[in-house]
Amino acid sequence: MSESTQTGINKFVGNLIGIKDSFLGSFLRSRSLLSDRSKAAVMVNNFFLHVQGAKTHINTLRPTYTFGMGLISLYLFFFAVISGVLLMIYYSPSLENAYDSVKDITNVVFGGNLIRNIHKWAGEGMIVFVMFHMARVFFTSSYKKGREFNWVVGIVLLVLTFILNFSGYLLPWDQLAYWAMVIGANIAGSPAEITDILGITKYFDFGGLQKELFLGGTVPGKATLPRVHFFHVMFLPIILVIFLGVHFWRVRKDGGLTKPDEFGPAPVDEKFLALPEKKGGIFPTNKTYGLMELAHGKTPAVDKDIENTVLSWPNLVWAEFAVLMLTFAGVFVYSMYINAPLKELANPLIPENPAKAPWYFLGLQELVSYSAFMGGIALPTLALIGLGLIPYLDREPQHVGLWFSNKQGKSVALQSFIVAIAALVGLLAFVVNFGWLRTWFTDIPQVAIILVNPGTLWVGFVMAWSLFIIKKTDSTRMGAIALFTMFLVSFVILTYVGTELRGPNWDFYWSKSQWPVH
Amino acid sequence: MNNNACCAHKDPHKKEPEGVSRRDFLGLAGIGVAIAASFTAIAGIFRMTKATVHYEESRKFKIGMPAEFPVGTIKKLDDKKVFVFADTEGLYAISCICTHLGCIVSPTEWGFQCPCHGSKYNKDGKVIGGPAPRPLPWLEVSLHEDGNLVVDAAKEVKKGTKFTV
Amino acid sequence: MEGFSDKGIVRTIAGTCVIFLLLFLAVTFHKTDAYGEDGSPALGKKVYEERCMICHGASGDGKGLVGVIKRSEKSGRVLDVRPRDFTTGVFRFRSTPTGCLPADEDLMRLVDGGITKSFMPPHKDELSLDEKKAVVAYIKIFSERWKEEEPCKAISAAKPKWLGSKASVEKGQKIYKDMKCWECHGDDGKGKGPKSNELKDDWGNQILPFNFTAGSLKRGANPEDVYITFTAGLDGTGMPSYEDSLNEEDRWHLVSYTLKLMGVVK
Amino acid sequence: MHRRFYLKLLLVSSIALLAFALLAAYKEINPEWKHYQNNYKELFMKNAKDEAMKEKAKAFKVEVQQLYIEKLNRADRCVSCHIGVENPMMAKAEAPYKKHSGDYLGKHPLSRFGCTACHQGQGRATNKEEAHALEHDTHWEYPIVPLKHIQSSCAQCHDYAMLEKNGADKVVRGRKLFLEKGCLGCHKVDGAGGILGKALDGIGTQPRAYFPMRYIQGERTQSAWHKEHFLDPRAIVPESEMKASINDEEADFLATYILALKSTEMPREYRRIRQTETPDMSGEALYKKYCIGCHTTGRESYFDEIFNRTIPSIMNPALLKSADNQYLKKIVSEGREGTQMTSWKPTAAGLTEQEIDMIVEYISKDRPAAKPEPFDVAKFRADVKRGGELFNIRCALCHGKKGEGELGINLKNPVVQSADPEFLAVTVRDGRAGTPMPPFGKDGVGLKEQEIADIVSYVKTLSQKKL
Repeated sequence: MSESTQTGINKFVGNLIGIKDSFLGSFLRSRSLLSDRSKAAVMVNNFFLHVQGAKTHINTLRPTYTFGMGLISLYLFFFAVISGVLLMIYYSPSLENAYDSVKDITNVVFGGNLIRNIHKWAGEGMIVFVMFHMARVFFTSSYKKGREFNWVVGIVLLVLTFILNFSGYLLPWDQLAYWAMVIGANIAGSPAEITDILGITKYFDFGGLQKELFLGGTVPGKATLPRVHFFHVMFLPIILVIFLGVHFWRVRKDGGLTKPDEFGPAPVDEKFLALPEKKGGIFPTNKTYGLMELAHGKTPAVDKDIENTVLSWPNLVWAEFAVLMLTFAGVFVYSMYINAPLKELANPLIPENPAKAPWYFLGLQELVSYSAFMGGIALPTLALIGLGLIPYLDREPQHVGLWFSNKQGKSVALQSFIVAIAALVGLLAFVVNFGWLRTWFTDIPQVAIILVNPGTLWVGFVMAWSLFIIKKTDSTRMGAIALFTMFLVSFVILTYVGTELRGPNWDFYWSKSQWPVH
Repeated sequence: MNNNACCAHKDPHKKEPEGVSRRDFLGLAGIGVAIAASFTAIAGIFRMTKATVHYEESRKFKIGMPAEFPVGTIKKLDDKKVFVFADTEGLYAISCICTHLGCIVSPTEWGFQCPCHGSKYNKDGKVIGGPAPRPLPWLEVSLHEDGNLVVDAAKEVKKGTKFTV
Repeated sequence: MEGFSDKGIVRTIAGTCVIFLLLFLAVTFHKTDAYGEDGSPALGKKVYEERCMICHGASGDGKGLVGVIKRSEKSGRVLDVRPRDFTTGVFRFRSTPTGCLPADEDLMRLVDGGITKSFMPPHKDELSLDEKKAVVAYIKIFSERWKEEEPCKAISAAKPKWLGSKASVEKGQKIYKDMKCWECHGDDGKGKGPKSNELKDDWGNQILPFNFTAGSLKRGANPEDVYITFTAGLDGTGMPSYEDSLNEEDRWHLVSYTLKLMGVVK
Repeated sequence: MHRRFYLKLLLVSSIALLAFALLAAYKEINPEWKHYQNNYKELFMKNAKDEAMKEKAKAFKVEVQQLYIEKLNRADRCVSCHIGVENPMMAKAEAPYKKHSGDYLGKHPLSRFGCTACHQGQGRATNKEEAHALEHDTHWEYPIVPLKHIQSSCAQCHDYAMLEKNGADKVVRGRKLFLEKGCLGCHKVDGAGGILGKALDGIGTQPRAYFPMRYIQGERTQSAWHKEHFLDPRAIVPESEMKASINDEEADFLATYILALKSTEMPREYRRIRQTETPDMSGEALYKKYCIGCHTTGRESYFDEIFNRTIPSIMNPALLKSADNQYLKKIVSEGREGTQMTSWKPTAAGLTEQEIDMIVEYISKDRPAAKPEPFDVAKFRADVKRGGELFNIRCALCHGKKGEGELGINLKNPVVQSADPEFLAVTVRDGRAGTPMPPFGKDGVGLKEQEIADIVSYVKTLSQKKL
């Protein structure tokens, strides 16, 4: 019975019965997921899935290539945002209630303590995995031709992650928060040291401006908490999401993850791919159409998957879903057993001793303990610029997609690793035992200490070393590897020194048990 | 500019001055003003974030009558973050906010020690160790008309200036 | 915390050994140059009357015009301090064995340095050497013993190397317990032992045992002085001499433990 | 069947997540206080005698209990564990189910006061360790007040007269001790008191981090700190000059009173300060308040090891014989600069003129009738140089070469420098009976009057000598 002759009622009932299929069809926009074409369609037409291509290279699905670092960082960001939003229900950013509201979250709100822990550890986890992700991208030289700017976007994301974490632990308004604000604001204000030396502070007090913008006054107080809350909850996340978008879009435009030039699927790959459902039939694949795919190679490939790729559905989707659940389980279990710290209520009269930032800023705190401006602003900015320029200074196209490029890469990395440990530990031991310029010549002008301090010496040494490697190996890639390895080593060593070996008054102690009780 | 602008073709032969045509001028002016407007807006936004009023107690405060500070007193006014000393030459106040990154220094037998990054000062506030860029500022001590001693934490004086009652 | 590099440690040890040697030599030589016996009695009388009589009294019996001075210790105990009574010839800070008269050097040292917590002022730069000799000679007239008895030989004290070592301190602690020092000086050395309240000196006045944690010893804090106190005892007070009941090595162990109580040794 | 790695990874992670999620859920629905409340419910049902009570016991709902007190801005959840605090049937139960002792809850209903207003501790916490906050790592500034010091919270609303009548003996005893041990001699409270020690306004609400805990043996809380500090001040604060001979029991009472000196006031309508009793303005009470700490009975002078100086006997008849009240008042008002004797005038230690007069009057109550033999110093032509030599021989021994004083009193301070020369001369001549100062005149050392006049003139020049 054609449509027109049916009575109104029949039409209505018919639609009612068929609502399941019609709705599903409209929602999934694809019919049965058997043929390649429908599997590709599912990827392309779905709003969430279309962030990945219809087909994925086999190398991408090898866990040992990327270890899923970028993905885990993304998922951690998701969990941080979700738990963050939930916390916003109970947290109130006014001076009087901030601390009490956090206490209420941890004590009374159902699952409150767990959500707060998840928010904290997801945030800090992001730092860990973003650093690993950067290291992976670097060591597989995935910043070469075409992907340079994406590396720079990555650096911006790294900085945003750090600042988001920093603004995060200021919100509970406990002792750690208050003194971190005081120190953070004064680091922001430390350019005043330079403008003082140049004598132009009266006209152009850049440090003072930054400090004022952050604190809303000269001392952390009523105006500071709402500002930090605005930065942490609205301003920074939005910027981070924008840059994330750019980051993913560029990864896709640059053709997905990098892959080694000569790539052959190894038997081990079988484990990471979905088995073809189609058991028999002429074509080994489910190809039912003559879709001409864009092939990069010179010879036309017939009946062979183009460029060692497989359909994203279900391979990549399974992989990503598995990593999602792995990350969620990881954060969840960690948060169940380890509580986010919450110190005493902020007390502007009694600083903590030692006043230690969370672990990821202790490397910086060690540098800051030599000179506020140099350790706090100049050296970190220099490091970030140095990192950002790597893709523009090392443009050798070979060995993309191979860890450490080649055997020489591995040896340079190892060499730099050992030299970095020896030199930095030596430098720190010297500073701890014999002090620095100020202890030898008390009347030395401050500008000398700003310019010549363990921080600047170390950065100078790292740069000299990588230039030396470039001269020796005649390859900018090797120089980059040396530089990056030393950056990672110094981050780790300075963080360890700051965490384990520094005690009250930032003095040197071999172990926490030696700290004098005060 | 030729006057019948609406439909006349530009006469190629007549040498007109190499100026900006009306349409270009309008376009340029439009863009220029748009940029100016957006910059003003942005400047306004930034100016808005600069707090005009600070919720902080005034940094000039009374610390009590001179007699409360006989010779030999060493007093730390906790909530004002100032040390007040009285010796035979007179009264003087040293700020206890570390010039490095703003922590509160604590007194020791050889001077002052900052708990945050290890800056060390001698008894006069001169830096003798650690990253502090400037000595602890000496603050101006004066006498209020009602006889109370007043310390102005915003006004730094030369080291060694002592206020005699 | 300023640690020393290896080179630094070697240099400092060598330096201290040299200084110690010189000190040791100076002390030994210093002792032999004996004081002259004479010093005119008239000068002695004049100095005694001007400076000493006011406390030690005209007849040297310690009952001068000043009389008793009350001293309130840090621990809250109030102590009557009385000037020394010369008539009995009994002195505490001697370098001669117990029961003997002090050697002239002892008296000279007391006049020079004074006794810190007993209000005996130092006269190092107030009196010339002659005046000091004169007054030391003059106070001998108050007691017949100076005429009858021969002065004894001073005790020599050579500091052993292992003084203050962990083992020595532990041995000293055992001796401190066995010899019942804690009865007067208390377990923690604060001078509040069970018998510390009913102690009397030879003149029947209450006297309190020394509080090691209060720091300055009257005779002087270097180990040799402590050793001499154990060996010679403080005549006139409850502090006996351990010359015969403890051999020399044990006494030095006791010195180590005392230094630990005083916080001189870790 | 599927050897696929990712599916297995997905399976394992999801199972782990599910398991821990259930575990978390279980932990979330079985908090510590629920265990206490269940026990309480059983106890309640056991103790319930009549039918109505049984009904009520059965209907008891187990949930977080919170007392939110708007005016005090406190949200106390102590009753989540101390559930039977208002239930008379729980009188004999052991903690935490025990009914509140006495009928305090009658007069101080929970709904209006909550618990932390008096007991302190962390009201918002829902487990014992954080609520009592005795440990340092609970990061809470106001640990629970031990019961022996609980009366320190009563003084926030009640005046001491009322407290005395209603059995708050500990804090009342503490206050009496505080006023009789001369604590105000060195500590300023409400603007009146000495300046040698820290001002004690608001000491009761100082956070835990304010107190140096380096040498504390016992618990690291404010009350334990005060107790140990009273027993041996120098053991806790090495450079302290605190002179306190306080036994164990007194230390408890004093600690209770010290904790009662709070800086935060309860709101107006809570306070029951009906009539503040007129402070005892008698000379003796004032003497006990301010002077007894150092001068003790005022009868004997002794050399104090802590101040490293002799503390004069201010009620010694020998002193009163030659020093008139006007001179004594000057000493009390101006104090002796360079020594621990603080200046007590209104603009310094904050005593009123009238109080100073009362003290001087009390001090001089045993003034003997006989006047000392006059000594007309003016008629002698003083030879300061000769006076100096005599001073160095006779006086420097005790008063120090520059008169800064140690066994002898400090002669450099303005009060002595501006004292009446005859008073000084008489003192040198007759000495000060009952103190180590001997008579230097004819019935003592035997100096001639001319020599005494020279000494006095030299003493007057001592203030120019730099310390």
